[in-house]
Amino acid sequence: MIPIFMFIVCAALAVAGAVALIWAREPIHSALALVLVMIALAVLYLLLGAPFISAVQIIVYAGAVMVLFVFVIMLLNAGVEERTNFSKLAIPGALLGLGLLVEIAYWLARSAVGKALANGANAPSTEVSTRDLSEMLFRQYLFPFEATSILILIAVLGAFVLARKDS
Amino acid sequence: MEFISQHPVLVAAVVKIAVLLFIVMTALAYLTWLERKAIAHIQSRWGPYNVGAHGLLQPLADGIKFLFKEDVTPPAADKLAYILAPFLALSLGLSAIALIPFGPPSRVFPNGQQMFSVVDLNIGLLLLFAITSMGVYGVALAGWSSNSKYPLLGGLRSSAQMISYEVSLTISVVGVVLLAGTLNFNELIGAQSGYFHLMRVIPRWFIFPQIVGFLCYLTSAIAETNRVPFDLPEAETELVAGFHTEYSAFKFAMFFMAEYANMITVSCLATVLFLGGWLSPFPDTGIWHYQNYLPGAGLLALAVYCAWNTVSEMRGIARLQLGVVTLLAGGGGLICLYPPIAAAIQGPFWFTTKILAILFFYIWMRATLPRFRYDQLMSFGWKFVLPVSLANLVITALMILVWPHVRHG
Amino acid sequence: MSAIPISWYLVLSAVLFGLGVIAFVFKRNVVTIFMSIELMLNAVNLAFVAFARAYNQLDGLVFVFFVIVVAAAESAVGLAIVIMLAQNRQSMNVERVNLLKL
Amino acid sequence: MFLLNHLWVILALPLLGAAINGLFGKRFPQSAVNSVAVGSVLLSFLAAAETVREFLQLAPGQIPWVGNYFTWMVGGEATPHPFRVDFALQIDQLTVVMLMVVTFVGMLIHIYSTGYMAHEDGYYRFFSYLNLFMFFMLTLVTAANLVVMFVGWEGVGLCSYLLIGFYFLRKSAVDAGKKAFIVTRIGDFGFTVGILLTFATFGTVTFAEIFDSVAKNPVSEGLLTTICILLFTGAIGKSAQLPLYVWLPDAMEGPTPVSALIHAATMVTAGVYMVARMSPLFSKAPVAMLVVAIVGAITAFYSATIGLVQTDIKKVLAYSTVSQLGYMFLACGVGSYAAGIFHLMTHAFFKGLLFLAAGSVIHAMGGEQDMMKMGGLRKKIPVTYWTMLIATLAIAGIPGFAGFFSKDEILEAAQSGPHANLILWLLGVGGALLTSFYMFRLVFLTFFGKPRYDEHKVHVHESPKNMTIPLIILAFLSIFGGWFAAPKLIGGIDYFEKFLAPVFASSAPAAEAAAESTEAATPAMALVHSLLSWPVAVGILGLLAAWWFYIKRPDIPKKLAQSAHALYLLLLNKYYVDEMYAALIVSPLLWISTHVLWHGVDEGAIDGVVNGTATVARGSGAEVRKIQSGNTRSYAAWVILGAVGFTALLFGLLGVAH
Repeated sequence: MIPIFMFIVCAALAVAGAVALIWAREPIHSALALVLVMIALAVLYLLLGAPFISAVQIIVYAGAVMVLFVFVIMLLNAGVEERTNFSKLAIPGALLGLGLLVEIAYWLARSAVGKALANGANAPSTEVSTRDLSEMLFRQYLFPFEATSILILIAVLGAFVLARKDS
Repeated sequence: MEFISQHPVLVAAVVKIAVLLFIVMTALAYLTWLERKAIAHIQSRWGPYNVGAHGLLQPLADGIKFLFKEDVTPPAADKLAYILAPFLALSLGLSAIALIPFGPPSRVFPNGQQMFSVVDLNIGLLLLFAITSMGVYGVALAGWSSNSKYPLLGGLRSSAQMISYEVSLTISVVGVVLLAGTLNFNELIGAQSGYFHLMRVIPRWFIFPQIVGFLCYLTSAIAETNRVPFDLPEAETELVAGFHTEYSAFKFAMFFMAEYANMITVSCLATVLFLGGWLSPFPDTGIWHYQNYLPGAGLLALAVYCAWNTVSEMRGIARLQLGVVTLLAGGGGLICLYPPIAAAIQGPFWFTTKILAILFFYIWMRATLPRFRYDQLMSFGWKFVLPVSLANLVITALMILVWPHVRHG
Repeated sequence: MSAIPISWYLVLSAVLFGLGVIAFVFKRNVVTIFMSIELMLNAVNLAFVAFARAYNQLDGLVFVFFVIVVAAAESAVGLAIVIMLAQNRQSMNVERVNLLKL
Repeated sequence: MFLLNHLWVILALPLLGAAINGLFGKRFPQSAVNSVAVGSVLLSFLAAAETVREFLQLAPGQIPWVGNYFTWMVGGEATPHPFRVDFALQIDQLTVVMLMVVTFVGMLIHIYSTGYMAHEDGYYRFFSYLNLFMFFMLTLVTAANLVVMFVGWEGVGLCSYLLIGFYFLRKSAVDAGKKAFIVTRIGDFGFTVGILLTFATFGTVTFAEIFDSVAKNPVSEGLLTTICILLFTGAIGKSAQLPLYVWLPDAMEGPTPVSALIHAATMVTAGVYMVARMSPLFSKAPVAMLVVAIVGAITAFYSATIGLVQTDIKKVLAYSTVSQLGYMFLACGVGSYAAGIFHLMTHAFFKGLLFLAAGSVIHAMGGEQDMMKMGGLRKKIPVTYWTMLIATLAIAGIPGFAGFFSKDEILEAAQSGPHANLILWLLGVGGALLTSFYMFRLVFLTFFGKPRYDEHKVHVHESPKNMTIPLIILAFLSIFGGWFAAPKLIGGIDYFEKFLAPVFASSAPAAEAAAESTEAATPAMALVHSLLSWPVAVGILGLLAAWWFYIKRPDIPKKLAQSAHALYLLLLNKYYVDEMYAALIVSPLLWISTHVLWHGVDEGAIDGVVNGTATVARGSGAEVRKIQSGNTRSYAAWVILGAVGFTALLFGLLGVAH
């Protein structure tokens, strides 16, 4: 009872947030809507028994990345989105997007894996322990991990170089 | 009804949350009183004195004042964000506390619910950081939505500051996590039980192996909660009142409470991670069993002091009020002397004591230190605290690699 | 506890992804477009976690971890670029950023 | 046995020298360039000598000794006869002879060049080319299969091109270089086809295997003839036989040492070497051998006639080279390969000497090459004079000198050998007569009579030591280089032939027959017989005629020229062959190249295609550019389109989900 209730609430919140992201004309509002989506997803991760990922989702995404967005918006004091000549490709693009949405949703719903249960009798109800995750991350995926750290370093340098005042 | 009977967990959680909320709110209120008095005495003033004996009713008065003031919303403000910001700030500040265990998990209700913690999560620490990391939004949104320059500047400053120090805050505690090998608060505290080998008097609190981490944590925590000497966001002399300049009445009060709630949260975290949480510094062997009576004794002592003070100095209504305090303290003290209760409240007692110590440190700082300049703040955060905490982390990891037995628990 | 089929999560992620795509096409503000990318990434993450749950394997979670990290790096650089853009062209509207157009 | 196991060392040394000089020579002082160039060749010669010493200790079973270094090309392993070429070197008696000749003469000429080229620019360039030539020539003679041989073959062609055009500021030199390159290409084409046909026939290009299979299982004679004639085409081109000899006279544009080394001693003899090397095939194809013999004989006589009237000292030598090469082919053609190789060796000595001496004369005359402007140099440059005289006696076939033995053997084989043929013999004898005539004409015109040059302008001087010493050594060899065959005169055994016998075992009958024909008579008879033989007679006759014409009655030549004016002009203009080629081949080719290939194919078709591509690209680009609107969101829309399509493919068609 409770999981279904939670799922429905969170899913509704997430979708509402996504729609709001599109609807809002104030970038900050879009950002807030996205934060809402992320938090809802974090709760869903908890439901799916991945608490670590959920926490990381909030800390990194909602707590750092989105804060960065908000910060930039404040810094540039970006006003209301201006209406310019309407791109002719926006409508077909949107239709295509909807098509993609429906398509993927349809196939996923029909897919075999979709039948599996997220929780309940025949589902692995135990939640993933952070220890197992780190074991896997630092044994099997060590090289990707290191590569990612290098990537982060490069990104930091790049951001610094880009945003620096030329003097 | 049958829903309640089906979900005892839910019910117990709700009840505990309610109680905790009440306690924390009161604590917030009287923390402001404590701060004002302490600073006043440090600066050899009286501080609040007239509203109630020793200004004991001052917080109440403030609360009422905030409630009844006019709530101004600037016309140019962005309504949604303007209203959202304070709620966000306060709710996050309070909800973080819900993760803290105030007493040993062994203390349980008949229905098997832990007595002193709302939830006992495996990733408690992570979740706490998740919540605190969201705290930036309150400040940032407030600053932006007021649509006026001082708040914007304050908001920018404080969000930058909080992002910066959040990094070192997080990294400074990883050393502890490495030593304890868990993210669960109770296990973290359990890992600190016992004593170091040399003459068995120093408790195995993480503050001793992780002193560097502790200092880094304390610094970052002060910056994270925008307290002196890092209170740039509401630097009165520069930005009027920083991000909440445009706020008034209860919204302002909410920011105010949020700040103190954050203080309490970080103090709790410091206690849990470095000061052994609800563990007593003394062993409970032999004669040390009498430490169970410390809370009661303390309260009785307070009662005695209040009584003497009442008789000697108070006049009129104030004497009545202080008398009430005396009676409360005395009664509480007597109850606490009842052995089972005395044993039960050991954890909360020590926990509260440690928190109070840290909070007093906060206040002390505020009373003594001047404010940093902004660039100093930033360079200090990025060029000193962060590298030091990183070095601490690396060294800790290496030590664990070399001598695995340094790990606790 | 009553059961939720994985497909619910998958469909939800598909819906979010589609919405992200639509946002990408519709929004004009560079920052907002960035956000829609993040939204898509989140949708994908949800699918990852759901699959990890369905097959009871941790790899999916590790992938999510990587996706998050890379997204963080990407947004760092991207936002730096956005700042440069706004400073040079006094506008965050992508339709004003068309120097490449002949 | 070290060097036998590392044959490549002999090749590598000159290559190393070429690399060093070519890369850094520009900064080196002349002395350094000298030491590198000469040193590398000297070491190569010593290595070759040591190799030969080791070779002589091998048991007959171990010959030919093959060193297989690495697999160079492999194709079609699946097929029964995979195309497989190893970089393999081999050494047998024939190779030994060539090895010694090439390295030794090459070394001498290197030393000579250090003096001759001393005042030229591009000194290091010259020596780097020369060393490179040595490398390729050695590759050619030590190759163990046709393809590696072909590498050397083309390599020497390249070097000859580079060296003929060494004075690349002189248009005539450049043209000569191009001419040599192109004309030899014609032959090389035949050679290439020959190689391919060989592989197609025998399924291998390695000499030993080819000879095995040709010895064991019979091949249709027609096929063999075709192969041999194709290979011989290559020889014609490389060795300047009719009708492809035209490049050699022009090649004299190059520095004289080059003419000596490449266009007299070594490279041009490569064709002879190749024919001798493939003798097992040739001896199985009588028709081909007849062709070889005929071409050789005609060339020998024909180019000798041209030599009669040339006035350029080097041109005379060039034509004499052509004619001598003709003799070698004649020898091969009549089946006495040993004689051919023998003549090759002696010719290398005396013709190299002739060129070097001529170079010395030119050096002394300050670059003058026209014999009509010389004369009376006998006293002034004695060393040159004596050495050149010796060489002339040798080439004229005067008994006792090297040329006598070799040429005598050839003519004898043509006269009484198994493939003897009267007409060929007559041509050979006639050639011999003309040869001695024009050679002595050269000597008389150059060294005797009155000086016909301005003695005040030109002050004649003997060449420096490093030029004269090689002359002397070569003169020595021109005398005694032929005495391997001397015993034969008194009915003994020709050691040279004996030495080479294993190589030409398959074509042994010739040698045997030659041997028997002499053994019939008693020693004394044999001696008289060969001393009174026609070659000697005509040799002396030519000498006398030349003396009569150019010393006794110097006015006769002019009278003769006037009386037989047409003939004289014909000879002077070399039978108008160049003009004929120009008319029949060159100008049509030029016309076709200009009007069909250039304006038609190149400008029309190829440029058309290229420009068309460009136009299409530009047009399509102009269309596609409309998509490239610079509008990010439209890009996004396209991306999405792709995503939709791909998802449909993934889930719908491939049915991943099921």
